[in-house]
Amino acid sequence: MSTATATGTAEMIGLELARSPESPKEFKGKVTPDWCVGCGDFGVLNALQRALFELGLKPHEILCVSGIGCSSNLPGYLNTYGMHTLHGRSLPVATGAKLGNHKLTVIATGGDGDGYGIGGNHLMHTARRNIDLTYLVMNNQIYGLTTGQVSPTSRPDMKTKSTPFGNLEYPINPITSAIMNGATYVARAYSADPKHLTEIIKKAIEHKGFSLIDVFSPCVTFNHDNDFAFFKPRIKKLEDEGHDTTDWKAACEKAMAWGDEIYIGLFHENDRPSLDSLEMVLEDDTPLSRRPLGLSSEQGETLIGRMM
Amino acid sequence: MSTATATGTAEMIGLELARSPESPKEFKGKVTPDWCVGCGDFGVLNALQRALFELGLKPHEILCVSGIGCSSNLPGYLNTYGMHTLHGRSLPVATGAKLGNHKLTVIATGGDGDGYGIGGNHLMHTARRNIDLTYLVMNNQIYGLTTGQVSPTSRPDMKTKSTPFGNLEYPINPITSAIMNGATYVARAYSADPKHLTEIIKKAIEHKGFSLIDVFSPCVTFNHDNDFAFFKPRIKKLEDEGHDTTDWKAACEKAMAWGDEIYIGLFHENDRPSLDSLEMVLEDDTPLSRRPLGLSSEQGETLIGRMM
Amino acid sequence: MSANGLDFSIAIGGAAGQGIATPGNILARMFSRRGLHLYAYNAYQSIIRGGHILLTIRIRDREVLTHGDGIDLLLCLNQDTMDRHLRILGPGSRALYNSDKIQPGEAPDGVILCPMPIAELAGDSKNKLIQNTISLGVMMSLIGLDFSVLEEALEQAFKRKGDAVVEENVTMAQAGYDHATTHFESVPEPLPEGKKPLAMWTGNSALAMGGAAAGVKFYAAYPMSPATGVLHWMANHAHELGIMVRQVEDEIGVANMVIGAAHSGCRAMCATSGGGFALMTEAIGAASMMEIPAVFINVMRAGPSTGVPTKTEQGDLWQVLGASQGDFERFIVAPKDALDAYNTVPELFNLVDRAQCPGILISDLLISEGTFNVDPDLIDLQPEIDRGDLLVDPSPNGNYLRYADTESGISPRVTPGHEGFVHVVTTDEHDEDGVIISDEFTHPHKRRRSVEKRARKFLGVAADVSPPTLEGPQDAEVTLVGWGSTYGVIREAIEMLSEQGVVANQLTIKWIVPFHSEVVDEILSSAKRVLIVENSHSGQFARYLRSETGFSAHGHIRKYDGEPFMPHHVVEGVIELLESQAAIHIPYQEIIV
Amino acid sequence: MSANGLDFSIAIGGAAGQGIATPGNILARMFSRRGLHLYAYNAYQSIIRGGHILLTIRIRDREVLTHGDGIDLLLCLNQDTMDRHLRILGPGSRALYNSDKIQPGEAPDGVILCPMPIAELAGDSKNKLIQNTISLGVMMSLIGLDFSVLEEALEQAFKRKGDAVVEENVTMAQAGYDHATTHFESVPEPLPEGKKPLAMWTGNSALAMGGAAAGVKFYAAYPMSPATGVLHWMANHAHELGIMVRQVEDEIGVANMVIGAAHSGCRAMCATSGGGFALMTEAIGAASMMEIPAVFINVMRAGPSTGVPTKTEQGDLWQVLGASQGDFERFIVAPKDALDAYNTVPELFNLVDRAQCPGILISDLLISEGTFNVDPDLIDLQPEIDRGDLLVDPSPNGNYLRYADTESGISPRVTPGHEGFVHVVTTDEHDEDGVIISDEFTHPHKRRRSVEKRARKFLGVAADVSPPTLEGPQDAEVTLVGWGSTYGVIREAIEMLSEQGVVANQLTIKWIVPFHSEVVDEILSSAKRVLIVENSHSGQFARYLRSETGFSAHGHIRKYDGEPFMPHHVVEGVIELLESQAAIHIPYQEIIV
Ligand SMILES: Cc1ncc(C[n+]2csc(CCOP(=O)(O)OP(=O)(O)O)c2C)c(N)n1
Ligand SMILES: Cc1ncc(C[n+]2csc(CCOP(=O)(O)OP(=O)(O)O)c2C)c(N)n1
Ligand code: SF4
Ligand code: SF4
Ligand SMILES: [Mg+2]
Ligand SMILES: [Mg+2]
Repeated sequence: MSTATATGTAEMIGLELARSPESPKEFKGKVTPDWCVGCGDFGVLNALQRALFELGLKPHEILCVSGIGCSSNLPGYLNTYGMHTLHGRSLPVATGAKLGNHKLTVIATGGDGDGYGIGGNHLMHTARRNIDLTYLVMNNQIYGLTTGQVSPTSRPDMKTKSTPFGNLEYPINPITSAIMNGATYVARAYSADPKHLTEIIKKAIEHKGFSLIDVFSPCVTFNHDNDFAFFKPRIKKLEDEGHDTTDWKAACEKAMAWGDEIYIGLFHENDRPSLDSLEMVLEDDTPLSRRPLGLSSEQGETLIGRMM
Repeated sequence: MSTATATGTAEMIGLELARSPESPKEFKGKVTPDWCVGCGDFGVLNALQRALFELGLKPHEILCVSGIGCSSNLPGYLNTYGMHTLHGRSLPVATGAKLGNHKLTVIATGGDGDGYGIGGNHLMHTARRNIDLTYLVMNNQIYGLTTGQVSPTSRPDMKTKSTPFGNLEYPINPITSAIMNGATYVARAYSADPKHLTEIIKKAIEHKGFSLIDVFSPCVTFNHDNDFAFFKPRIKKLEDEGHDTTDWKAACEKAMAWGDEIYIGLFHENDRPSLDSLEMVLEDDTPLSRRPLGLSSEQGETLIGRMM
Repeated sequence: MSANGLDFSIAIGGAAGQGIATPGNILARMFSRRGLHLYAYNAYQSIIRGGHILLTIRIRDREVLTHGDGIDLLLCLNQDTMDRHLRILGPGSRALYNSDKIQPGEAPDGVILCPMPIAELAGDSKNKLIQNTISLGVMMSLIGLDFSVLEEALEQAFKRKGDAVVEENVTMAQAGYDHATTHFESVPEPLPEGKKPLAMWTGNSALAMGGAAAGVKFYAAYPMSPATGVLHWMANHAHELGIMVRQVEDEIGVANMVIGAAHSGCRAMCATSGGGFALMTEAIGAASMMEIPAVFINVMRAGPSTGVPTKTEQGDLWQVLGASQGDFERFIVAPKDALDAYNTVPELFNLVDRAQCPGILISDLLISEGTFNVDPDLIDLQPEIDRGDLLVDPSPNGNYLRYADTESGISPRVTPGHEGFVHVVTTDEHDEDGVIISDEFTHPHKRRRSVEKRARKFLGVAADVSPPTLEGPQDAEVTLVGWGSTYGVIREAIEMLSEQGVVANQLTIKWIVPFHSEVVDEILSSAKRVLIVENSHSGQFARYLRSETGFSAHGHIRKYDGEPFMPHHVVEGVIELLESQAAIHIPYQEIIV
Repeated sequence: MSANGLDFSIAIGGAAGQGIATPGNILARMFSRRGLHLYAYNAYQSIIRGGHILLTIRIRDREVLTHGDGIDLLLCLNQDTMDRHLRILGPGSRALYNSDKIQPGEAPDGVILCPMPIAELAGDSKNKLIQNTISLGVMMSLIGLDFSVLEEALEQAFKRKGDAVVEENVTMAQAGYDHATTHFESVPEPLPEGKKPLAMWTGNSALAMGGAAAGVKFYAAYPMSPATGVLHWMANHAHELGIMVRQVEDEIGVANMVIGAAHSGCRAMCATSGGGFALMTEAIGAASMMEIPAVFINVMRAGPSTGVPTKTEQGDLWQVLGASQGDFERFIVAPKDALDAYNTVPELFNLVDRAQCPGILISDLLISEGTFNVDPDLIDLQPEIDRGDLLVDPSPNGNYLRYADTESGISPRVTPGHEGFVHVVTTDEHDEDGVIISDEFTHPHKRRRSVEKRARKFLGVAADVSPPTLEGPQDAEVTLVGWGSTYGVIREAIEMLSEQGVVANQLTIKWIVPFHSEVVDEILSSAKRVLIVENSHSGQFARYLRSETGFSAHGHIRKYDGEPFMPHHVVEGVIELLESQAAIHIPYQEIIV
């Protein structure tokens, strides 16, 4: 039997109140981030906190799920429910949690190694499944936490601790891959443009289906190739170009640009229904995790009947 | 020390001779395939045997690596070196073998579950790595060996043993995914058009880099939605359409067509150098597996010197 | 019909694709409805067409625990079956075959050949599988049952396909029945009727249904024999029982999805076999570290690696024991048959909910794909549900600590969505508040406290698990020890041994973790002679038993050829080991399947 | 300088990002070149900036096996270091700190405070890390060495960065040196010089270099602490040594790529830690079934799950033991220090090549990230290479059977590319010719033969592995048993115990599989009192020892707080367990890092 041992009175209540937060600061977590000074991830955390605030969400309505990596430390810095799981596994965990309680706003976060390296297959399948999640990848084109090895988004020829003679592998383009794999909201953002990033995150959370946001979030310690100085002059916004988000060809073309111009913004969006909205088991709107357990006598009898 | 215990004289030599085979039959393996009568995989096996023959390859120069599934039983039916490995793992095994002996012609084979389901991440990364392999996926849009569950290429709403109420997930398009992930030869073929399939396989083997061939290879036992009757009227050849294989947009567009017309043929090809040709360790052309072992005294001294 | 009452085995042999399942199911359901106890074992290969399948249905008027030692009635659907198995039939047993196509070969003394002129009996039927129906008719006559019993069963089986199909089948069966009645001699005593109709299930459906009864709301899987049956049951019942069932891209995804769903508050479960289980191990350790309860099932098949996918073995014990890095808390349990599997699932869920850690259930092909029947009244449809310290309707508490270091080690659990309890769970070592200690200062004292908290919590809950008990005469000459699925064969062997004057008893270990070291050591140390019976080459269980107790058994009976023990294998092993004082006996597998 | 000769520990503490590694390396190299023995242990956190790092370099005039029990000279780079560690310093030890920024607090009796006015000494240097260089100068003076020794070391260290950098560093170091000479008292006896220069390496570079010496041509990895050092070494040496080094998408890919390369004929290797190892287990079983030799390294860190990535533990033993489903052949070995790690790699490759199966090497953070030095003449650069029955230049043989059922169980091996030997290897159970038996008829006798062939082959080769021996006085009062990295701390503890009049000896188990059950049982059964020392909460090794021998130890000394044993921890444990007859002792970790 479930026991209810909670004690405490309303006065003891901490930050997470029934009222909506009054400032993005209320989304600050228990711990101060231990990222390196200047790390791009700070910008992402701030933008996420602001986006949640501006959407009027409350901390307890949100679950933020990460893998392992510098970027994956984010849930610890956010005042929402969180899970800091295994390297590469944020998406299946987030999927399970979303399906278990589809009333939660579920956000997955992590790095490029986490999401496109070891976790690449989950991304492909979560995208086609179109689970209603927002996936925020802090893409620094390097393995930060493990002190600087090549990542699936590292540029060709890049010298890293594991490729001291230069990277021979062609980098992944998360945007074109996600579009082709059926993600229904595919965007790119830049940690140093927090306003734009905040907007992109807000729209992603509002989007009903799987959203990928690939954020350039420079690692100032281990990636000296793709730092803020590299991005600053190159970043252009799709919003300034009249890009048509229903045109996959244009989206892919713009996503492939990697020279004097590198685009951020919403590349592609469509309204294919999300899995949770199609799944008949969720027609009864009560989250699965809140439904009564066990078999009714009627269900039990039917089952036994079929065994006779 | 290595021992050489082989005995036997030239007369005892079996099928695999220094001479080139005189017919595709010499590529028949020890065992008769136990696929169901009418299974699409027979056509793939035959075409592969013919392609190897027509290319003048000898059985011992070839290594065929598969995962697990009905389709993955193929190496046992082929008179070449073979490895029947783990479900989903043919590509990393094949990569290791190719890099260990880059003189081998390495072919990976398997099913849609094997290659796009559990093995999806290896496909993405092998493609961008552009390892010189030919990957032949017998795509029957179902899990055959496990008796008929949904696969990543099963059509929406398809009823299978694991989706008795219909598949809710959007299928993967292996062609567009592979193009976006950097595969340098991306083709589709049809088991019931062996001549075309043979040509596609030959060109893939000749292509220096990673080649994906997605073959419609119907499962006559468990997939009654996408059987020969389904494909027959729909299959159209890109070769008849003057398709430009350097135009990725056209390639993706044609690959997406899934109605009255479904295209087979070579969608995309480019000549990005393969990893094995870029890797300095292979500049000395002797395969790694045939080089002398251990450190030279000079190498040893240098190493010790650095430790002082 | 032996002195001990009815004991009759029917075997149907043929190739994959010859439709063995249909007559097998019809027979089994028919016997089950008549209240006869049965167990069916299907020996098959990992191919879709061809190969060799031998389905054995053993019927008794009391509980059946194994497929027994012999065949009383063999239906050969192809020549291969005849060639393989005629030689092992004993006196008084019968071999049925299509005499148009199959040559009987030389039958051992006393075997009664029953040739069926199928073409003649089938008349102008175009149904390729009609020999199966005709054979059913023949068999009914041979076992001395009224045709009406079969007629009803056929109606039941084919009614979905329409009247014409029913009629054709009834006619053909009647032809077989009549042919047999005129040409063959029935068994001396017709098969009796039991007390009340019995229900029928496989171990896999029992596991799935046990999950449903325990309140599982989320089931994820990647297909893998011999665990796929659980997925199929769940998929079929998803809508009616309100269970979310998902086939995932791989077993890593499965395990992690289950963890996500479990964390949201659902009871969540998954099943796979050794290869898939290998891929789940990292996640199992993660669940333990995050203190998330969920159930992972490993249905063993013959290994290593891909091994023999359609054959049984108890070879994954050490894999399950080592199912993640580090010291991590988890329950491990191995039920002994289908009913036990059903009951174990809710029991395990209660334990993992209380201890907030993963639970691993080990089954094997023998249980999971075996067909058992059971008195429906024994199936507890509303088992107790105890979710432990899960706060379902908590009132906000300003300083909730997800990993509060309580005296019991159990930290009251709140799932995401509740106001006032926001917390972060992590796979990194963490402090009471969930903040990871390696993030700032990996304080060795905090680390030690966390390790000890988790261990204490587990031990507290584990103390409630019942220890194993010795079954049979206390002063037996020999004690047979086994775990999981060998329970049945050992029990039957003990009955047979007692007929031969050897007094044996049995100790079956169901709970692998917690292991009741003291109880087991006490029982075994005072036993006269201890023999371990297990389906593994290296004796994984014997070594585990020793690791937990220091106890070394006197002898071992092991089988690892893919086929399960038959009772006489164990009996012969016991007698040989008693006589020869040898350390090990490997039975010879007579039936080549 | 104790009665037993030199024994001096220097510790440098600060935050990540304060550049502790540079002065640490300069000191270590300098001592090493002077022929002093040393071992360096770096206690750090899993973050890039901040946190707390404490690097301890212990110097002796004879072999150093651990980082010892105390600190003689503590350099505090920040206040935090002072606050944490001043209190544990003993009489006569010195604490150095930047007196501009750091408050010393209350020093225990006899501790000598050495404040450094860094700003004043640094003058107008803009180098943020200049306090490190100044401190080096101060330390040189304190330990009584000539400045020229440091000058040479600084030139060596900074010459790549150009003359200006060298000059600045030398000037600053000189300022520190001069300041110390005038203000502080040096140690009573200046650090002596050893016999000949020693070489320096970490356990990870020893593992990598051992691979190179063994002839590894293919190394694949996915980064994971504390195994990443092997990848970095391999990547740096790839071109000059002709080794293909690949970083792969995940550990599943790593393991399978290694298997592919091994099958092609390369010696192939990979290293990871528990979480990555979990993902490799399915492939390890596959290699065993396909009979492909390859080496898999698991460098343990504190678990479970992500655990404490920068801390040590011996908690993955059962994970490694259960590293795949089914009964599969593999060697498991745990070297005891860097040199042993180096030697073990070629030895393991010879064994796996001969037995055609995988080998697992277990290391831990303590060995892998520890800095050891070694007499370069002890490093065998051309170890024996025995590839077993690998036919490198076979002449065609019409009926080659890849899995020929020979008497020894070893089937001569031919790699792809050779004419006349075409074969298919499979993870499904197969017959001598590689044809899978489940494909057509899963013949139980064939299955049994294959299982027995593989087991026989393994046992034959395993018989050549040397059993462990008892080190120390045979008639000791107490026998300390450990495995892997605890070798050193146990040996030092035994020396200390003997000073206290307790006669102890030690048994270190290096080979986990094969386990020398008889030898070990004999040794332990005749020992007076057996205590097991291990870095694990649950006593994984104690239980494994019992599973293989039935032997239960009299007592246990266990640590699981992330920090390694210090010699006095073991000494105190032994004394307590001898006196109190308690079963277990958990040392208290005094240094909070
Ligand atoms: C199974 C497994 N393999 C490897 C690791 C080690 N590891 C931790 S974080 C990481 C990569 C980090 O890179 P990324 O995901 O890009 O995150 P970043 O640190 O750059 O933000 C790796 C390889 C792990 N924790 N688990
Ligand atoms: C790790 C693991 N999980 C699951 C399985 C079971 N399994 C064998 S084949 C297969 C899928 C087969 O489908 P596909 O790859 O499409 O091949 P097909 O049989 O359709 O040719 C599965 C799930 C396995 N062998 N290993
Ligand atoms: S290492 Fe790089 S990614 Fe990690 S915190 Fe520092 S700057 Fe950020
Ligand atoms: S089950 Fe399907 S895929 Fe497998 S052999 Fe039969 S037809 Fe082919
Ligand atoms: Mg990164
Ligand atoms: Mg398929």
